[in-house]
Amino acid sequence: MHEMTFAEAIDAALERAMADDERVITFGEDVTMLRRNLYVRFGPRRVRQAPISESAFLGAGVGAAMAGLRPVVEIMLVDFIAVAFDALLNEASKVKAFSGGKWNVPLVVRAACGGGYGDGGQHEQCLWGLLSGMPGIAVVVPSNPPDAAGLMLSAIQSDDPVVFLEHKLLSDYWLDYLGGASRKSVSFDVPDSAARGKVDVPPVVVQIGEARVVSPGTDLSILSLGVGVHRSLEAREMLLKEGLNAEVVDLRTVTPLDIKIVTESAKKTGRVLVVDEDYIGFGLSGEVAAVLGEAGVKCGFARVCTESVIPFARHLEDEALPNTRRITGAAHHLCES
Amino acid sequence: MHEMTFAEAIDAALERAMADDERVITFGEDVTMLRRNLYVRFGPRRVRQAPISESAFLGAGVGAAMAGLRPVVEIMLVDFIAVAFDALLNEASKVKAFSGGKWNVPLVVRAACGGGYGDGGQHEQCLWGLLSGMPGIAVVVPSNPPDAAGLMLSAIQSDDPVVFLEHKLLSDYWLDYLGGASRKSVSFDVPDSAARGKVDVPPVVVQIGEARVVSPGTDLSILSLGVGVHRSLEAREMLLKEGLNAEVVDLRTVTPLDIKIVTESAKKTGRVLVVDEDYIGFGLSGEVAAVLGEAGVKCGFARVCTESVIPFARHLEDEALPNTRRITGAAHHLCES
Amino acid sequence: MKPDFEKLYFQMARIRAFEESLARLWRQGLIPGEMHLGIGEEAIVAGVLDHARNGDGLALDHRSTPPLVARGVDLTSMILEMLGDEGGLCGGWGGHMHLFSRDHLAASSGIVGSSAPLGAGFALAADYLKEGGVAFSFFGDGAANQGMLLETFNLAVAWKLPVVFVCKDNNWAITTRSSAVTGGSLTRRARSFGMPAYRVNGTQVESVWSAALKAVTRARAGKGPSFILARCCRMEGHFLGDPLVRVFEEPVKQTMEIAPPLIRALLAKPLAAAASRCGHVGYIGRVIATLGGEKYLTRRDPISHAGGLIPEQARDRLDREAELEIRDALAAALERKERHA
Amino acid sequence: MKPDFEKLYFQMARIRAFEESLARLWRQGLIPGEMHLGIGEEAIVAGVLDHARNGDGLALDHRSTPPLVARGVDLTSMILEMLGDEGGLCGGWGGHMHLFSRDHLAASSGIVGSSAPLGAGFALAADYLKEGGVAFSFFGDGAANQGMLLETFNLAVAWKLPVVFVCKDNNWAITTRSSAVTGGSLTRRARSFGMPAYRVNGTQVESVWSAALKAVTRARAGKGPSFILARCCRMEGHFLGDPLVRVFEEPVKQTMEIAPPLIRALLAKPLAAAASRCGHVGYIGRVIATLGGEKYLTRRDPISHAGGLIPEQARDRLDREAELEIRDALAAALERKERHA
Ligand SMILES: Cc1ncc(C[n+]2csc(CCOP(=O)(O)OP(=O)(O)O)c2C)c(N)n1
Ligand SMILES: Cc1ncc(C[n+]2csc(CCOP(=O)(O)OP(=O)(O)O)c2C)c(N)n1
Ligand SMILES: [Mg+2]
Ligand SMILES: [Mg+2]
Repeated sequence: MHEMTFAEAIDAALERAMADDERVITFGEDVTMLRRNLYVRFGPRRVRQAPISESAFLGAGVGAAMAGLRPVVEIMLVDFIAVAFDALLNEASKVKAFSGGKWNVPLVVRAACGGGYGDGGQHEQCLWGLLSGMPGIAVVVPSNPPDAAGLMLSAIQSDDPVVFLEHKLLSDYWLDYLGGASRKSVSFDVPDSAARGKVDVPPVVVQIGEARVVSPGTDLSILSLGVGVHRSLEAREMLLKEGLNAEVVDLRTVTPLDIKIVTESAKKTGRVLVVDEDYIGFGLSGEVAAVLGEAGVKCGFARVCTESVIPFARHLEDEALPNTRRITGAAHHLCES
Repeated sequence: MHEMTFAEAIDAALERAMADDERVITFGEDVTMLRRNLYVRFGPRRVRQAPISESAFLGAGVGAAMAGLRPVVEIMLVDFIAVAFDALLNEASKVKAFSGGKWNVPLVVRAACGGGYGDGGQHEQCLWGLLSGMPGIAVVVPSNPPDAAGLMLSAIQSDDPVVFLEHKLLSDYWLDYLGGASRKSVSFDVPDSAARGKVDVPPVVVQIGEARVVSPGTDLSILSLGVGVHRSLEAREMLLKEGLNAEVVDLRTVTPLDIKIVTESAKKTGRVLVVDEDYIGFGLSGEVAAVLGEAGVKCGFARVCTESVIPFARHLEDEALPNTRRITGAAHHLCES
Repeated sequence: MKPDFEKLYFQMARIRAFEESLARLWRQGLIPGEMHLGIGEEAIVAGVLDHARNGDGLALDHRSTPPLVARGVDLTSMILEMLGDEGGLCGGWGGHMHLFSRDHLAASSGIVGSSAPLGAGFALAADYLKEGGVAFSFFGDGAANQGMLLETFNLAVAWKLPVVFVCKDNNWAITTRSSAVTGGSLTRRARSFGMPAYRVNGTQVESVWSAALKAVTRARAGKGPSFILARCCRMEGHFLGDPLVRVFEEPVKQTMEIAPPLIRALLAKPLAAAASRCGHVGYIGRVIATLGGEKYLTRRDPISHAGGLIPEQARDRLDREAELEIRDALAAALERKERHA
Repeated sequence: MKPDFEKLYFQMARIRAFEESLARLWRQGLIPGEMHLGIGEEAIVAGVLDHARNGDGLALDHRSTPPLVARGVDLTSMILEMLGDEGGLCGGWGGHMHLFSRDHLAASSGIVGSSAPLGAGFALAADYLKEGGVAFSFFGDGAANQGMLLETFNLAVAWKLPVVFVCKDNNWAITTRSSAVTGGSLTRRARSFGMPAYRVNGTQVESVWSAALKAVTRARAGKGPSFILARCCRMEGHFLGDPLVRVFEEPVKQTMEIAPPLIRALLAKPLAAAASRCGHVGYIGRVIATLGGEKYLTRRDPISHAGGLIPEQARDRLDREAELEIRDALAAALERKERHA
């Protein structure tokens, strides 16, 4: 076990995969600098810098994966996937079905996501709900270093497309670059336990589609992922003092959703609170409600999500993203009604 | 009142809006032919043909709307929005928030959607769930000629971006073009009452965000939209014979969802079945479950949606899209459990 | 180097016969949905793909059958696919716009322009996995205005990818004349990104062949992409049953359908603009006339041209062989379909 | 026609002073997130926008403050916006990458390339609503590889839109040297779509001004778009606090952070490729050196050049005026912010 930052854990997994398998390559804008450690080891053929042409190079990633490589394509911030959306929606996610199951796309799309550092609404989105709104791809969102490494390994080993989202509040270098963390005078609410942690060497694979109960509880289930898990854990502490014992579940994978753990937890506590940094509508929180409904679990339901475009001003942003005040408020409301 | 086809109703509304307001223009690929009646009346400045450059001309639509026009931009089939997704996700839907509420985007995006005619998985998607997964835009899906005309008028009058989706099974010209309906030997399951109907002249505005109870019932609520409404009505007839009295609600607007009618209907019947031609996951059906949960309505829940990439073969497609067999089956199952 | 004209002619004849058999099946109602044929593009496909080798990649658009025929994909399984049979090339899931053959590293997409990034991806993989391998990316003149295609030109040059971009320029994108919505020139466009561009008459197989030789040789030598602009004719309208072509085929019926709303629009009040409106009606008429005209008036049939390059005897023999091959494939497909029903 | 050099210089001085005050606020931690300055681009912005009139549109990228300053947007409300104050230009919702001024028909976006379609849209509207109106679209050399921008070149030509595309070419996109990922030439690219293209030294305001005069005149006359490629220097790194620039500013601290993982990677087993790995480390070093170098070694400051075009006295007076204006705006903003806190 090594103590690693969240970012180091991801790159350690990627490095391991690249060392083990020549077919694994990575490309995207600025990767020679962003992944300079990999660049030094593997050179410009396997760590390739790309022009600002996301649809071209993500589409090329699909083709390269079909032709036998295992590309890890970086889209910098997930917000930018919008300019390359066709490569996911109409190509990568459909090849397997279109080919009658005969051809697959072992592609990893890696992107940073999430807010909390004052960059505004075009750079801080999560979009995992939107990305999950098509059959044929998996979307994973780790919340700590070992999961980050384990899910990156899984993603690379997967024979089908996987979107790997790396929350910027957990990745020190993103926070440094985009948040301007070179300044002593700015601060971020970074969950410490998440930004660093012990990681096995080599990392242990975390299966795609497996959630994890982080803290068992009895009164309500808080389902979350990414930074939301840590906000939920903090809220859990506050709620405990106020007499409520919340179970916190880290979903880890958005799609395919771990229906088993979700329904088990809901059945146990009878109340579900989804804490989701993504937009409230038509996304993950809704899907959770639907799978509970389909499973016949009649439980209380509430959600704390992002309800608007993410505002720029830090104080507005802090209110817009799920925070402990909103989580505990919703938890109390849910348990009282 | 005039008897009109679904397609005529939409274009009548658009024609009326163009005649009334010089700022209304329409552009897109092949619109001079697709909208040739409007072209004859209004000419090439107001009915403009565009190159196959969706992100350029949809993005230009955003700018034009910000600068004082009221563009109706055609994206042909909604599947193609993928190549222009940025214009919606990061531009049109965000201008109002970004400008602190001072600037708005009166843009209509018009696109055909839906399947049932054998074109396969890149041309028959609905995507209304995905399009609703961002704050700041409205998405409407009419199911009959008067609603089609009324919602098109509303969309054009709206000061904010609206996506207007026209189901191809209801629009005769799309079916002719894409389904190859020039052949006597092919047939489509077109709901007659939907493809033609009486429309007021001028058309009566249908407010965005207002659902409609099409057929009241007591045992379960079937919530649907577009062609699904007609499949649901057919299923309703079958269920009646089998002793179940279903209420059918036409949602008409995906976002903003008519929470009032949805929850009222659910409370009344105690069981909700969402019939949604869009993909099952992370979309409309989930959102319905969530708003019910949030409203504290503890009811049975089920959904009949599209669960995979839409297959090409007609017999596979007919099974993949919501059909009366699947709807009645789900209704019985829901009422028994 | 000189091409083997008989071989080229044979490929073209096979393609034509295959496309015609699809047209018949479609007209009989056995194939659903849209059907875009490559009739008129035979010389481009045969001329380019004569240079293809095993393991080369093939990225295709909505007119994907001709290249697949040329590359030797099993014809019966392609027909079965169109018929929606589970024994089809893609188990009935792909259909005519989404034909995939992993064995031939061949994939198609109905999203205009997407064959460019896909081809670049195949080429990228070749760069790692297949010494001297290349990828072919086929698309139309309309696609040449699609952003993802344009940026792929740049990517391919920047990464020196072994890809050959082939633009089948029929000057139409459905009902839009490309010249009316395309600025500058497509060969200059390609060159401006830093790659060689060739403009050829796409109805003359020998011209295509020679340009493709240069492009492929360059790609195999690791020198990067090239662009071929091949002018051709859209002989069957945009797709089968194209309503604008039908005006020519069933003038009375179609005019009765098209005209009344146009007349209503022409006379809509206020009438102020009636004169210019007549001009607009004229435009509609002209587009229809040109569109239909291409089908009925064209004399630029690539097959006739290629036939002129070989002895009449050989031509007859190859025509017969092609016919037979397609007929057999069709029979096998229909028989299997029958058995399944 | 000749420009009014004092006016141009004054604009440039205002912009520089404004950007520097933002830099100070950012360094003090009063502005969150990324902050991309337009220092080094003053001559381009002033030279182009000297031709702007009331009602012209302005589509901007992530370096949007200089054009907004030049167009006369209220400086205090811009500063308040960066400070996240509800009295800011956008109520604190937009921030530095999303500045919108409806009154000035000016909008920005942080999505690279999107200022092209936006500008085209402004130009389209001008075509209907504002006789002789034009739109300006500003973007960088990196953006010139973005598909939506390339296809907008075509759209603008096809629709003869009155838009002036201005590429501020600093040869970098964050840490990527554009010349390494850009094929061909950008002016040829623009011309290949059918519009005139001008290549100018973007640190010399008079050159920019003259090219812009031609472009704007053409657009106002209804003759369509033009493209201006203006070479400039990125004097402050990609954004404030750019880690690669910091290597120059705090060499010991930063090297301690950057080096160890590089050394680990250099020595990772198997060691076979150690020699080429040294080359890779060298590359990283070179990029950092060049990046930092631009800031510390550059002599191509557009302000010094423009200052040389006017009498020293005038320069001092204009510098003072600009300083004062910015200082007042800043003071007003901070005071209001104080009051609100
Ligand atoms: C992104 C996208 N936009 C629009 C369409 C609809 N469409 C299908 S084919 C076509 C015309 C394509 O023209 P061209 O590339 O010249 O090919 P051709 O049909 O002439 O062979 C269009 C617009 C599409 N499939 N994808
Ligand atoms: C679509 C998209 N891709 C990537 C980014 C990240 N990004 C922000 S600025 C930038 C570099 C832009 O380079 P250029 O256009 O030359 O402008 P410069 O910063 O040099 O002024 C990149 C890649 C983005 N914002 N949007
Ligand atoms: Mg064409
Ligand atoms: Mg640059």
